Amino acid sequence: MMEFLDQLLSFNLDRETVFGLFEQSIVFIIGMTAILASLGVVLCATPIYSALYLIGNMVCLAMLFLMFNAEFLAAVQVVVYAGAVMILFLFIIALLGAKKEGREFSFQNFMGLSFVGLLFCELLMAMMVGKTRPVEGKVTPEVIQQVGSAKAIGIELFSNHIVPFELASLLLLVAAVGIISLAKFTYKPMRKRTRT
Amino acid sequence: MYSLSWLILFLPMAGFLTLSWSGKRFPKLTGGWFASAMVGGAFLVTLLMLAQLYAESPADRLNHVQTLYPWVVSEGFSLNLSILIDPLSVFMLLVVTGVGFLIHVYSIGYMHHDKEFTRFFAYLNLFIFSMSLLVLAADFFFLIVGWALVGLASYLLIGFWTDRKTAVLAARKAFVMNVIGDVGMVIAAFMIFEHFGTLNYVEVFKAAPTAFFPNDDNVLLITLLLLVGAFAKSAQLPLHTWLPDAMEGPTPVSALIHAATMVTAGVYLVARCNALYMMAPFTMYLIASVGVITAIFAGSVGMVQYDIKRVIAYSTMSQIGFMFLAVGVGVFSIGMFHLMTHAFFKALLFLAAGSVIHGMSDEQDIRKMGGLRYAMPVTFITFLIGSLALAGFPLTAGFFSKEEIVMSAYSAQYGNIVFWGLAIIAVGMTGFYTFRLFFYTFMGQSRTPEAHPHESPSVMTVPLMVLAALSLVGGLLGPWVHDFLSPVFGGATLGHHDDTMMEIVAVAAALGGIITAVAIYMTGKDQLAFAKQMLAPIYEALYNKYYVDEIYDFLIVKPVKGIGKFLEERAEKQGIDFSVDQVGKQVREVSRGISIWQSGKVRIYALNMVAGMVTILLFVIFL
Amino acid sequence: MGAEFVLFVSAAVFSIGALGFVVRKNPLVMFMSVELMLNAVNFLLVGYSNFLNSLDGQIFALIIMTVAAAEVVVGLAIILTIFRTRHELDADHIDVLKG
Amino acid sequence: MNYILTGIIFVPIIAGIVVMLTKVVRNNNEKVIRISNVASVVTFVLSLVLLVAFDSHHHGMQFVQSFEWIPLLHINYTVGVDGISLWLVVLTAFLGVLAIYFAPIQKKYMQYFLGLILILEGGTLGVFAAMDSILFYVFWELMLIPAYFIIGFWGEGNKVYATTKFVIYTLVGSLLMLVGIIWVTMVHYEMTHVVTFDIPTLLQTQMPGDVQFYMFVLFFMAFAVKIPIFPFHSWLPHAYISCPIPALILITGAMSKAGAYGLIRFCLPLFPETIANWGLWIGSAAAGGIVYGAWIAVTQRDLKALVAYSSISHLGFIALGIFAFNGQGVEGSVLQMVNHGIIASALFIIVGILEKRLRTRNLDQIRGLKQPMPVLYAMFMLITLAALGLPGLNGFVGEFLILMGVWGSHLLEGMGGLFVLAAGLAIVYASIYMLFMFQGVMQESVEKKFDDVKDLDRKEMGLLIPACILVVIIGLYPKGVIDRVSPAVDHVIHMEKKVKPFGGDSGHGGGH
Repeated sequence: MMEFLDQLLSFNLDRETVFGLFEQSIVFIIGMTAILASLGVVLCATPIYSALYLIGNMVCLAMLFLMFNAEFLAAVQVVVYAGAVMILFLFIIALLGAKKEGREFSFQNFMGLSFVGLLFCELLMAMMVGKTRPVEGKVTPEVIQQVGSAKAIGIELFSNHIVPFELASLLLLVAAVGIISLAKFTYKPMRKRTRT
Repeated sequence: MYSLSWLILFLPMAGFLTLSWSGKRFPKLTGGWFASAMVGGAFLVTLLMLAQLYAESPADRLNHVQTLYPWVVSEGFSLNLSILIDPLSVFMLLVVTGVGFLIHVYSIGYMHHDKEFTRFFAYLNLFIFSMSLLVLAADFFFLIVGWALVGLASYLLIGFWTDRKTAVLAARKAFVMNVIGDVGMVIAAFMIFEHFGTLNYVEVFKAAPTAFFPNDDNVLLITLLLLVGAFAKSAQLPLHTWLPDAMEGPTPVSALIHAATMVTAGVYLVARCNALYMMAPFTMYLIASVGVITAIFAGSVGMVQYDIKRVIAYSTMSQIGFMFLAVGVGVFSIGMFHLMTHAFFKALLFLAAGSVIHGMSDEQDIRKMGGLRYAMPVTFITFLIGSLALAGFPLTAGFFSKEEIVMSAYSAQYGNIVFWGLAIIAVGMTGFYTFRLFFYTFMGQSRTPEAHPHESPSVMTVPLMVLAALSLVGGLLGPWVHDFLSPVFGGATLGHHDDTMMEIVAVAAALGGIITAVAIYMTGKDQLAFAKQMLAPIYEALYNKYYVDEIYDFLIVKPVKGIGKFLEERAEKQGIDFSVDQVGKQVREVSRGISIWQSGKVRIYALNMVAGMVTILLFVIFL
Repeated sequence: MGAEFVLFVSAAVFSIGALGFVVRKNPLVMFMSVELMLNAVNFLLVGYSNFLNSLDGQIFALIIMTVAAAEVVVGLAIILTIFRTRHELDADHIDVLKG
Repeated sequence: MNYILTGIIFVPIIAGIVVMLTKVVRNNNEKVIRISNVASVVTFVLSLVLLVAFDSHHHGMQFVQSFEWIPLLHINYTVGVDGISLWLVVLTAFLGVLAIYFAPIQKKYMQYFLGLILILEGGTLGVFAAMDSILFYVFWELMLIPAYFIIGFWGEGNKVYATTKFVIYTLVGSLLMLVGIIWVTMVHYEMTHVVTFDIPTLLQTQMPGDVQFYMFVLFFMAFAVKIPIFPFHSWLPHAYISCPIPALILITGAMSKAGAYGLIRFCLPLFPETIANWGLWIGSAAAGGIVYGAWIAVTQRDLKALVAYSSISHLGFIALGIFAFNGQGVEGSVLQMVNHGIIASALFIIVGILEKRLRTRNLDQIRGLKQPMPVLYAMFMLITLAALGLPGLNGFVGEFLILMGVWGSHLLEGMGGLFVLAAGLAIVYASIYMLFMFQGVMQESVEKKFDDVKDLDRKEMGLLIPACILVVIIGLYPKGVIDRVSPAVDHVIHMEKKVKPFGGDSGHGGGH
């Protein structure tokens, strides 16, 4: 962390690093944008804005994926998340008629803020713990560049990770069945519930 | 022949079992005769034992132990149910079964109208069995067993008329008092076992003179604890209050248990344990003191009571006091001699009183009697003989035994002039109350003209006559008793009373009592009223038995109940129960506080998760 | 720009997502916050996959995306059902878990 | 012969399950009652076979049967009896017959009631027969479950409170005991590197001195609550007053003995040093409980409460005898367990009969039942006399041996006399309250409304006569009982410690 700030402030940039200064500043800007967008998600009172900010955040992350040699994932991120999932969100918002949420400062919010602040600090401090057991793989960026991101992932996925992949497909099937049953059959309360 | 001794136990027991299991099927009187036959059989077996003892030389008469069966064997402790035949036990058994037999016969007449006739005889047989066990026991354990069983029989018979509330209460009182004594004896048995490693009489008494030195703490404690049992059973101060109340039972019971046999068990115990008591002179003094004080105490109370049976009951206490005086000063055989003569004349008096009550249709208040000498001549004569014997009129049985006690009180090993003086006073009192009773009951004119007293049937009068004869001539057995019992009381010596002056004083005291009674009750009511007026406070105290019952009620019964209530309310409900409940309640309160977390709101759960994450990360980072 | 930056960004986004889940009452926004958190983790996986020269991270991210998609679909259906029965949307009012 | 103990334990349990699963049509309970009766009688007959075949000169376990249960943890199903548990097994089987015989008091849900009583009996038998500590624990808890439901469903008065208190109290104790059981095994493992839960093996382990006290407390709590020893008794009055009489016969007669049995089986041989240090205090608590229970019983007017408090007093005797820690005390305690089982259950049966007849248990409202009920009068008197410790009946033998042990106990040196005095006071009180009860109920003149109360019928006589006979027989010939107990008690008190900690003064102990 400190190293990073040093680099940032002193412009004493090492040419031998993987990224050039230009690339680095792009990464930095996009990363900051992602953070800002996520803040927007949380802070906007109207769900529709939150959704839009979330799309922004996802696009930023997709771009960062590109910068980290994960072109396939970037594409998937845009298509699945920013495309499918967020559209679903927007549909629901449209369907339910999103109301603006009143701002209030409750004990819950205060506790949330402080705990999350603590969490954030701890996450940052967790960087100093260091690697537990570093896995140095053979798939360097160069290899990926050679083969192509999608193909590399495909080879990996269908060789070493075939079982999780199949399970994921099963999961999607279950989800499909689930939403059909949820949407198709109306919910009848077992007994009258009282709110306290 | 000694091997037949188990019959003495078996016959009454068989009678008890037969009568209690199949009592309903017996024709009424048959049950009574059956029970009497059982006791008579036991008496005959005892006579056999007596003959057997006489066949041996005096030194060989001791320690014939018959083992029946092993009772318990524990670590370092074993007990056999065994029987000890020696002169003392045979002598005591003769009294028990002999007098017991007569009273059984008498009861057939007395209890004739009772609808639970057989049950009564079952209990009487149980009593004879228990008393025989007490007497025959060869170790302290079975002594205690018999001791408690006679208490049970006494309880059952006092409370025989179960629908009378007073009888029920009196029975309970007697039982509880005797349990106190039992506990004392049990503890004494523990101490004996601790010191001798056995409870067997023979071994204990053999070892006693060497195991202790005189007035050793241990031997004092043992003898005193045994004494608690003896005093409770023999109604000596301060455990005497049950005996007068015990007169609620049928009169034969009073005669058998509360005059002739059971209440003298304390004397028997001290005599039996003479080897121990000779090692504890302090206890001997205590026994003698308590005995003579009880004699005066009971005699003074007896002087003013109006219930015919209670007067005799107090005289019983008083006479047992004399016996304790005798054994206390160290002349055991004289104590046993008085025990025997007392059994004769006191059983006689009670039975005669029973005859009076029977004839007066269950009237016991002597103020409502009078002039019975015409209606009940046999009873009158026998009662007179009994009274003379009790008062110690010269040449009756009571004269010999009591005279010897009074003389020994001065001259025996532990005797002194104070005991003698107090005994003289008690003797005077005896004469007085005996003849007061006699005059009230038989002399003068009838005070309740509507009553129609009648003489009792011969089944009742024959035992009276037998006992009367024994009361007259029983005193002549004195030397025989000393000879016969001397092997048992080897260590104890008789006093030599050659002081004629003292003898004369003693006789004069007895006669003086009688004459005073004559003077007050025969010559007119003026002196009586005057005397009552003059001595009003004393009279009140005597009439209320020195308020001992009230004092006990205040000192013991009320606090016990109060503490019981206190324990139940405070310690149990508000103490232990409350604190235990509070533990549960507090846990519930704390849980209720914690259960706020469980609000069902997702955001709070999420917050908890975040908090958990924070905590886990803390560990990850810093550990 | 090294691993620290990746960590920083993902920690920030993750924390903001957590914050959003805790402080917002609208279940839809809470869902979006969950998505934020998932995305932050995805980013970390992808970034480290790059630094460690291994494709495992990307595979993992891919699976996570699948799960997230399924989860969003089911979750939104549930929200819809809740709205149909209760005619309102407020996470604080949905407290039947209390029992 | 090997299967006899297993049979004794599982006949009632299986029968209980069968009975509970039986379909009862329109409250026609004859079938379940027949099954239950047969099961309990079979159990009792088997236990009599056990009694006859028992070798009274042998101190160790007999009729041992063992097979693996959870091999992974070296937990075995092992059962066996020695002289101590033999009598308790017979007693429990006997009381089981009485309880089942007395049980049909209501029509509805009869099958569950009977089934639970049978399971309770089986669990108690299991406790007495178990030779594996985990098995012991399982049966220990198995006892609790039926008791909970019986008091909770069929009880009277404040039954939920009573049963909850009872269960929580005993559960706390027994969970602590579980910790103790595991701890003992761990200590044994550390010394020998053998994992075993076999009780005879574990008992030969010398527990290290520094932790012995804590281990003792863990075990002691479970047993002290179950007996109960004085300050832990407060569940007893509530549970006893609420409990229906048939189950109460088993609970008071057999279950409370499980605590005392546990003390003899575990605490005495495992922790002799701790008992040497702390026995005086426990003895004081037991002696205090004797007086306390008796003193409260004196003021009770409810018959069931009176018997309940008198039970506290009598159970205090048992505990006191155990902590005398010598032959007479412990043997007296075992004998007194049997005696109390017989006497207390008989008293409760009598109370149950009276309640059924008169619809009240209040001593102030009952008078003079002698005239309408002469047979009950005789039996009640005998039981009363036994309960107040009349010599010649069984109560006295046990109390005498216990007090003799206490008097001569080295452990209670100095205080033994005081304890005996306290016990003597309680005996005097026992005579007071038992006579209060007996005379109050049976004597004096009868009240009009009870004039035509029926005397005992054949069935009720069948319940009481065995108890009466046993009271007399044990009183007259206790040697028969003591002879079988004696070698086992001797063995327990002078347990050889073959397994000692490393570095202990004996070099050859334990398998290294």
